[in-house]
Amino acid sequence: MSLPVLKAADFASDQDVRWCPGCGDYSILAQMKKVLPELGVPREKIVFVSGIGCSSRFPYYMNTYGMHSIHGRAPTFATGLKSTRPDLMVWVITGDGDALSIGGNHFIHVLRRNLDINIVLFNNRIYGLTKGQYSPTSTEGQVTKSTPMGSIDHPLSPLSVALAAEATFVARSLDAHVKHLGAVLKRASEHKGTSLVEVYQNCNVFNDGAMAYAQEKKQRADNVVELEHGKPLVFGKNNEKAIRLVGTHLEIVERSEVPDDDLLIHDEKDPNPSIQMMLARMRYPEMPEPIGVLRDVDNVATYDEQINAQVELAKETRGEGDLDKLFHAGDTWVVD
Amino acid sequence: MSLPVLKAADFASDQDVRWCPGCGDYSILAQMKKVLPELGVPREKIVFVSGIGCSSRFPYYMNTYGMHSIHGRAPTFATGLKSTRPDLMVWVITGDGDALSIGGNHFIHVLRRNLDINIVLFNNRIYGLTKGQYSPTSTEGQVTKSTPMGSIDHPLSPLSVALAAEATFVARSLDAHVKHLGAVLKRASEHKGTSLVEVYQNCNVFNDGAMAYAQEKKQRADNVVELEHGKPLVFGKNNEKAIRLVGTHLEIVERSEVPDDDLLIHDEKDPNPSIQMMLARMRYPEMPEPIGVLRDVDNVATYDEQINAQVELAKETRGEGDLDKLFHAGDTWVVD
Amino acid sequence: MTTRKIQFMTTTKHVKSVSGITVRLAGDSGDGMQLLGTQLTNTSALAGNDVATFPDFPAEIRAPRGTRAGVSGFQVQFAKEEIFTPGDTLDALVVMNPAALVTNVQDLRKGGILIANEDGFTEKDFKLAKVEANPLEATVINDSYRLIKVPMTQLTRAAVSEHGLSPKIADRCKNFFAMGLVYWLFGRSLDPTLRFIENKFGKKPDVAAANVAALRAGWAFGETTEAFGESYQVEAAELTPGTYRNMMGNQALAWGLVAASKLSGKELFYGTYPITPASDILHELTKHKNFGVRTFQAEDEISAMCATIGAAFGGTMAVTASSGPGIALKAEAMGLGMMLELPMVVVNVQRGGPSTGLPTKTEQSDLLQALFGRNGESPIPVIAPQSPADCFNTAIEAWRIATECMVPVMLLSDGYIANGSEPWKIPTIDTLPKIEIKHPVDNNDGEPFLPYLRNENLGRPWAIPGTEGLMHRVGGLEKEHETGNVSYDPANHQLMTETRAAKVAKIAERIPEQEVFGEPSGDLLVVSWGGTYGACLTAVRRCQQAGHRVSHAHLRYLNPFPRNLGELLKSFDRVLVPELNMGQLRMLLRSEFLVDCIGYNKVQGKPFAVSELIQQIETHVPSPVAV
Amino acid sequence: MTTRKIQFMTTTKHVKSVSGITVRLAGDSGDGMQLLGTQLTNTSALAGNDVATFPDFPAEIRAPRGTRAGVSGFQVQFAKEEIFTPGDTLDALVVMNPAALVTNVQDLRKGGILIANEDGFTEKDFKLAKVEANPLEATVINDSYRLIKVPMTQLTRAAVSEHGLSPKIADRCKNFFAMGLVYWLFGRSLDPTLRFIENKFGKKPDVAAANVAALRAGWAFGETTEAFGESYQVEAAELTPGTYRNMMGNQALAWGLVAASKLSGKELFYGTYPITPASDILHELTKHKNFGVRTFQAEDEISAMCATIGAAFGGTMAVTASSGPGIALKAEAMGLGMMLELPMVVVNVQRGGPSTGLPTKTEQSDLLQALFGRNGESPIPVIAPQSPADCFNTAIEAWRIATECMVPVMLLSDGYIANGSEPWKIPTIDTLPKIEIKHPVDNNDGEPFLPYLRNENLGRPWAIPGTEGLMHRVGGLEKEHETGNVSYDPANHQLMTETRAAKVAKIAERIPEQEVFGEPSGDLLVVSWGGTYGACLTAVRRCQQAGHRVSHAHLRYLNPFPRNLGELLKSFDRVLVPELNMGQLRMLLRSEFLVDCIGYNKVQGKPFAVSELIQQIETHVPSPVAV
Ligand SMILES: Cc1ncc(C[n+]2csc(CCOP(=O)(O)OP(=O)(O)O)c2C)c(N)n1
Ligand SMILES: Cc1ncc(C[n+]2csc(CCOP(=O)(O)OP(=O)(O)O)c2C)c(N)n1
Ligand code: SF4
Ligand code: SF4
Ligand SMILES: [Mg+2]
Ligand SMILES: [Mg+2]
Repeated sequence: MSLPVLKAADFASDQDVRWCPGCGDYSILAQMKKVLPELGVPREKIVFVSGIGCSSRFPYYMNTYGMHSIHGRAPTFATGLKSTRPDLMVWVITGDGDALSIGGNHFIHVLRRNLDINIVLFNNRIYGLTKGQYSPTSTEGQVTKSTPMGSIDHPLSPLSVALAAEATFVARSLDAHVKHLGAVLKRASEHKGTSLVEVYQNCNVFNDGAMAYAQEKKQRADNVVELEHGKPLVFGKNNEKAIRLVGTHLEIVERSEVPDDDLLIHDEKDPNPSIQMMLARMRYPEMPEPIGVLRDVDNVATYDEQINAQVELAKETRGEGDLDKLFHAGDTWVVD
Repeated sequence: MSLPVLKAADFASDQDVRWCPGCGDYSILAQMKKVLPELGVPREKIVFVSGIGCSSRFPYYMNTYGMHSIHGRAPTFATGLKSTRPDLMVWVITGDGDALSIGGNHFIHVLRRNLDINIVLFNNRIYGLTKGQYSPTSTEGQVTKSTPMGSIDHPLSPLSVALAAEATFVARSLDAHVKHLGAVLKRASEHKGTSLVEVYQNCNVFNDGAMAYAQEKKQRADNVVELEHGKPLVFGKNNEKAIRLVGTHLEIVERSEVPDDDLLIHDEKDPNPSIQMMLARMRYPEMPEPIGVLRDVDNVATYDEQINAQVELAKETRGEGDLDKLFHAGDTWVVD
Repeated sequence: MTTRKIQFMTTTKHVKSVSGITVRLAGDSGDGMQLLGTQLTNTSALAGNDVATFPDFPAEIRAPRGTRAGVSGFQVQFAKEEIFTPGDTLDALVVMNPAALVTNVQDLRKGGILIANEDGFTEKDFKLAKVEANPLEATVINDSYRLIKVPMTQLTRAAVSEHGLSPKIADRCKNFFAMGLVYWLFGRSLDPTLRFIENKFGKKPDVAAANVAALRAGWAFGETTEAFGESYQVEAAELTPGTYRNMMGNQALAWGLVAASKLSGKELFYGTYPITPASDILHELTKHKNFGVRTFQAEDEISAMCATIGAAFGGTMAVTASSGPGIALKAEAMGLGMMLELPMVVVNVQRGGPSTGLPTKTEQSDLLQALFGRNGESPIPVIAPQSPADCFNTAIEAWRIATECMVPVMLLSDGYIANGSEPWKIPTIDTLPKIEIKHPVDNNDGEPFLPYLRNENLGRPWAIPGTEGLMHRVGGLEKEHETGNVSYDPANHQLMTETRAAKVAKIAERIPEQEVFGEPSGDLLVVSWGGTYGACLTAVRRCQQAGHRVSHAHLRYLNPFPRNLGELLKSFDRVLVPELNMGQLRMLLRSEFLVDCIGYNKVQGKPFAVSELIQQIETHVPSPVAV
Repeated sequence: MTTRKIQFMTTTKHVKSVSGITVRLAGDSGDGMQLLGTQLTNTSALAGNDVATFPDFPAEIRAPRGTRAGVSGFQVQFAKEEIFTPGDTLDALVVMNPAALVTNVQDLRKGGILIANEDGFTEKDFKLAKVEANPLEATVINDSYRLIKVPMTQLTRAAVSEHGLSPKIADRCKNFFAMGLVYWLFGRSLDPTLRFIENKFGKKPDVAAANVAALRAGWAFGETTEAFGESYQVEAAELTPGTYRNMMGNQALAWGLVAASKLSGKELFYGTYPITPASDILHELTKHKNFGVRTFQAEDEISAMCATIGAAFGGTMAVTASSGPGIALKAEAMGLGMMLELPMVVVNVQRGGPSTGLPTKTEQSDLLQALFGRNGESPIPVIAPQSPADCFNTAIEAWRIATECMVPVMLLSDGYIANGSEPWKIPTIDTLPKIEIKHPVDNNDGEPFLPYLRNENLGRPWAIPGTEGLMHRVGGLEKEHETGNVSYDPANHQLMTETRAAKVAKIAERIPEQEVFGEPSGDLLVVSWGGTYGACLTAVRRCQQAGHRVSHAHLRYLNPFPRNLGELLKSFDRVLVPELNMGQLRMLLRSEFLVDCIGYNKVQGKPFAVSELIQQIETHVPSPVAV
């Protein structure tokens, strides 16, 4: 059966998009609408689940099934949904506050269970919807409405936390780098198991330019390294710099000074996440920050697969449940 | 001023201890009572805060201040307490379910904030108090009351998660290895910042022997490696085996076959946690499991220190708050 | 399956026929009292008696041996008449140690039989139980009760050593000795327990043999010793014909959910987080994966609630359960479930509150939380089972209401019902009410789909993902009437708020009118709900027999109330509302009907005794008229 | 500080004296309407008027420009008499675009002044606002109102270019043009706003200059154009002598907490998680670290609540705040706080519910949640402020009750109060009530310390860590009377449950009796609580003036109720309870006093209009008697 060919516009719902003009969310929405038609999944088989935050209004703008839920809990709704409806493609849309502050626990647990869903985490390092308090990804010393003397919390890295939970797909992209973003979203959708995509997203109202070092084209070459499986980690305007592993530390080298064979080769398939964890810890300004797929490991059983497999196995071995048999099993007696 | 010299018994409250006979919790309690007098902190300056679980009854048995709170939230009570009362020594007592299931988020956040408290996580890989359901640290396939066909969740490693949250002190010990346990608890108490001590604890009623490979003296030598700062990782009955780092992977080697210089030397002070993360991922039966201090990094500011420093700074720069001045600042007018 | 004609073991002693017996077995939590109680219950049920049980666990998993905190009790009443409670005062009490004696003997009626395991009364045991001297020697004990001291440990050892088994094994099976003795005393057949031993210990033949030997030795002791002059016999009750089994409340609830799933053609998703006393529902349900049951042990109650909503959105029968503190955690998400108007069942097996409270004890103090424990105007239906077996029907009814109205339904069970048991007449499957669910199908007529269009019950269509053309978005922001789009329109908010309230209120049109046990008017109406049914009914019945003009109305529906309830209340001079809380139903009744209901409130972690209810009733009614 | 004598700018036109003006400023959320409103409010307050405001934000941070969803409004009433609401119908409306016009004009009284920024009414703007044609040309608009079209953008550009500034800067300051015009119209001084510009834009002199130019141009436009025949003047109100400032509710609440901390000699710990409309309390408090204020932005509301309890255990003044969904999340931990009997304040700034609801709108629908939103019997005191400035006193009172009774106190504010503002008479510090707190000190007499021994208020000692000899353990399991040890004793549970209830009930002995505005008996008593105070009072006052026998009782104490409340209710023929919910206080009153209270319930995310209340009152009272 050939599916009708859909266009990006077919994925737009009839609701007015209500983000601030200039918000990075628009770009992510656009890329999502562009990528989905390429997947060949009918719209009615797709569900977007979100929490609360600017980013979490996303489902309203997609002409698919959707649930704008409560703050921080999107992964849990997705768990109930996907466990019972493995036929659906489920996307979770979340923000840095939603996923890592109130929702940090569900975030870890869905990743460790490896539920077959895709999580897109819009990281603007601020609480947008509540008008500008700091978030778990805000930098130390950041002055916001709730930290007039500067934040004293050490920021969390969603990628590190995900890897510690043994996530099977971990990636990062930028709202400003639309091609890259589209490609990463597509990769995420293709992964079996939980995919996490962190997207650096500019909140031009409350945290404008927080990630300009990565987002702005001019600065990007020096501050960002684009990961490619099997390729060395090179960056710089003329690809003149690279990353080398020395012992258990990563360091920046000039390519002119180091033979190519000494450079770190990216292996997103390595089942041992050690090196991927080191990548996740690379932080501007000391290091360039990696974008692309850090990890993509495929042979881990998914939660939905297994919960359903146990049901199938039980039915096979014990026969489809029969109420009458259940009720009469064990000690009974007859009154007549 | 010389403090009265206290004995272990002085730290016992008047309440009957009510764990199952044979429970590993007794040993941890005994070690705690042994270690505390060595610290020279008066009993009234010590507070034990716990969640809910068998392990969390701990505070009732200590003749200090204590709070048996609600499930999973102990770190948050400790945060309010220690932030306002930095003069107190605060211990958090928690279980694998308490800390990692319902309490996973607070666990991460207290660690990233580096509040100056000590967390002791009793890991028996089971829910004891609710009589035997699986926990986030239960092994895959484990059969429990709630998983008659075997658990399908991939277990969490508290040490990995802690390191991903950039914890500054991370250690592990065994209830059965009392000397080691005492020493580790002491080390934890001496650390400035959040200390996490995972203790393998035997629940002889619902998960007896789950960690026998590490707990039983006979098996321990082959399955456990005791970390010592600056020393190579050696293990085996005759210390005949060791760990070597190859690229970004750890492997077991026969010491007879490898020069000592090639062995991995443990560095708990390395600010870069990469290698410590690799240690945290060593799992029986593939690898021996590390016990001792994985990480102890001291120069990270603590939350309580900083929240109070901001208050002090504000008082210094703006003067101790004056209500009258506050009320009259800005536009006011007089009606007469 | 067995028929109810059971051969009584042949005793040579005198057999006294009695109408019912209440017995409590009490010992250390390591002594196997719960097993003993369950066996006695099943055996009595198989003997055709009506039975009702009340297990009472210690709070600790294994509190220190021999202490008062470690005492585990199991009470059972079996009778030849229909009974509704496990009994107030005990006819017989079996105690394995001093702690069990001192914590239980006050419930034994004067002259009742007190059987004590003499071997459990050593100096060490007195210390553990914090008693000064041997209570078995206390005059007050010897004067008040028929004390029979049995050296159970020794006798069991002897019985077992005959078969060449070690004393260590023997000590573990002294509960079977006690069981044998109790069976002799009440003329019970050993067969069901022999079968049980066979099933349970078949793989360990020496243990099985020891238990059998102990059991028979206990019976023989009763038959032989002079301490017992006679045994008692309770004839079979006149129950409605049918096939019966013994059911515990949590099991009945689990089975009811499974049945509801079958009856509605839906597979069941059960998302939960362990908590006493709700966990056993999980343990039971997860055994039935072959019914298409998926159980999800979530990371916490919030996750459990949300996963339940997620599953409901996907079109599955979705259920969650917890107890007080866990229900509190579900509050925010429950509000979302209400706003999304998706069907689901939320079970609260209530326990002693507030906060962590008394986790292993019973209470009815979460009724107002069920009604009002969410932010904003957030009405949901609330229903409550009245007895262990009734949990089965209530579970089905909860799912029926949920699907008819597209709303989360709260089912309020409690620890007393959950752990208690009674005979359950097994229903014929096709007499169970079908639950019809219709999902809207493809919408190809080009009209925009209206996810919040309402039917005659004010329910909305349950359109599920995967259905072409019905794509829509739901969420917790106020939604526009019919379209379900986000709306900040003031009038719409009023409309939607009123509609959600009306939807729940309208349920009253479809549920049965409130029934009354007794006359429809009179001096006093006793109004109760939930697990206090049996005690209230029994008390009212006795008062009626004593000539009082008192009736009983037991509410299954707590929100909305049955439509005739107001009138009913006003037909009585007084209304008494006994509750295991500080007056929560009373407050609702007063507010709704402006009737000056009187409360009788007990918060002791224990069910009502029939006697205390009778006393209460009597203080509120005139002396009986001669009838 | 300024004195209230303000020089009116010298207008050459006719000045009409009026007793009060209600004006609303409405435009796109990017148009700076909130700033404009705040300035007009402050200026009017400085002019000695009584003022009351009602800002109304869009739900989105920056909804799409020009759309109806993006309209931001600010309403202010200023008057020469004491006023209690921001006014019902508008005397004047300023609109910056068609969306603002169509969403607001229905509130303008017939014949009212409608000022429109003509330059904001282009074809593009019509499309964005989804209007067919130019509404400024609609007959109904022109016939009903005194429409004055002002090309604000052009005029601002012109004003600004004179000073050599770019049109881009100009466009950003057209709100100051509008402000100048409004100031002219109502005879307001430019001085306070000139000062404000100086302070705010001092560092960007060109922006400051542009704003000043625009402001003056607006004033000049009013003075010059023929469109305005006269301006209006509202004389200073007769307020109690003293120094005043304008206060918003959340600010007053924050300051009240700071004051309570000073008054009790405690530093303040504020644990919270951001949520609309409570976040501004955090933003305000965190500015005052020099008062020893520690703010903790937690990872979620549960953490915020628990950290608050932790701080309270440590002996600090501990407070948390949130709104509906966040309060739901705090439920479990709040129950623990109640069980631990530690003093703390929990603030709920209520918003439109249920679930996520209408976050930027106001409602009073969390009252029952405050009372019953926890598992088990979990009584806590509940109080509510009546107006923005009253938040100050209520915060102090909450902390006073908390420390007297050792109990968490719930303070129920709402979005309307939180964002509204009114003049606040600055108190002299030493007239504020001291709050005395005594911590037990070293216990060297050898007697065991009793952490649950009670004083005359039934409060327990607040013994804090660090105190020698008073070591004790608290927790959520039921505690033994006096010792505080874990206890499963049935009678103890009853005792403790009753004691916790009695402790809260006893507060009624110490709080003032309920006051009545009007006669102590009559045809109708209007009972209200929280933010509806102003509207209810104004309505009752007008009805009294019209000769109706109606009085008003506004409750600050919702749990327990004032001790004379029942009698009061019974002194009136009827009781009307207007609430911005479905009847939550009404339900409590009915239940407690068995009085058939009538509800008037509005859930539209908006406050009551005085007119609708008057209408309601009139339907419930006989026609006025000639007086
Ligand atoms: C239970 C609860 N607590 C708090 C809020 C208020 N709230 C809404 S979104 C949000 C944080 C938003 O930050 P983030 O997740 O980073 O999303 P963004 O708006 O930046 O996209 C908060 C605190 C809420 N809606 N519900
Ligand atoms: C909110 C809430 N949910 C659930 C429970 C029930 N509960 C008590 S302890 C516990 C888990 C105990 O496991 P763990 O933390 O590993 O401690 P352990 O008993 O094994 O020491 C659970 C689920 C509770 N008390 N409160
Ligand atoms: S507040 Fe920030 S994140 Fe939110 S819509 Fe506006 S720009 Fe985007
Ligand atoms: S159940 Fe397990 S963990 Fe709990 S006290 Fe008993 S042995 Fe220890
Ligand atoms: Mg954000
Ligand atoms: Mg455990």
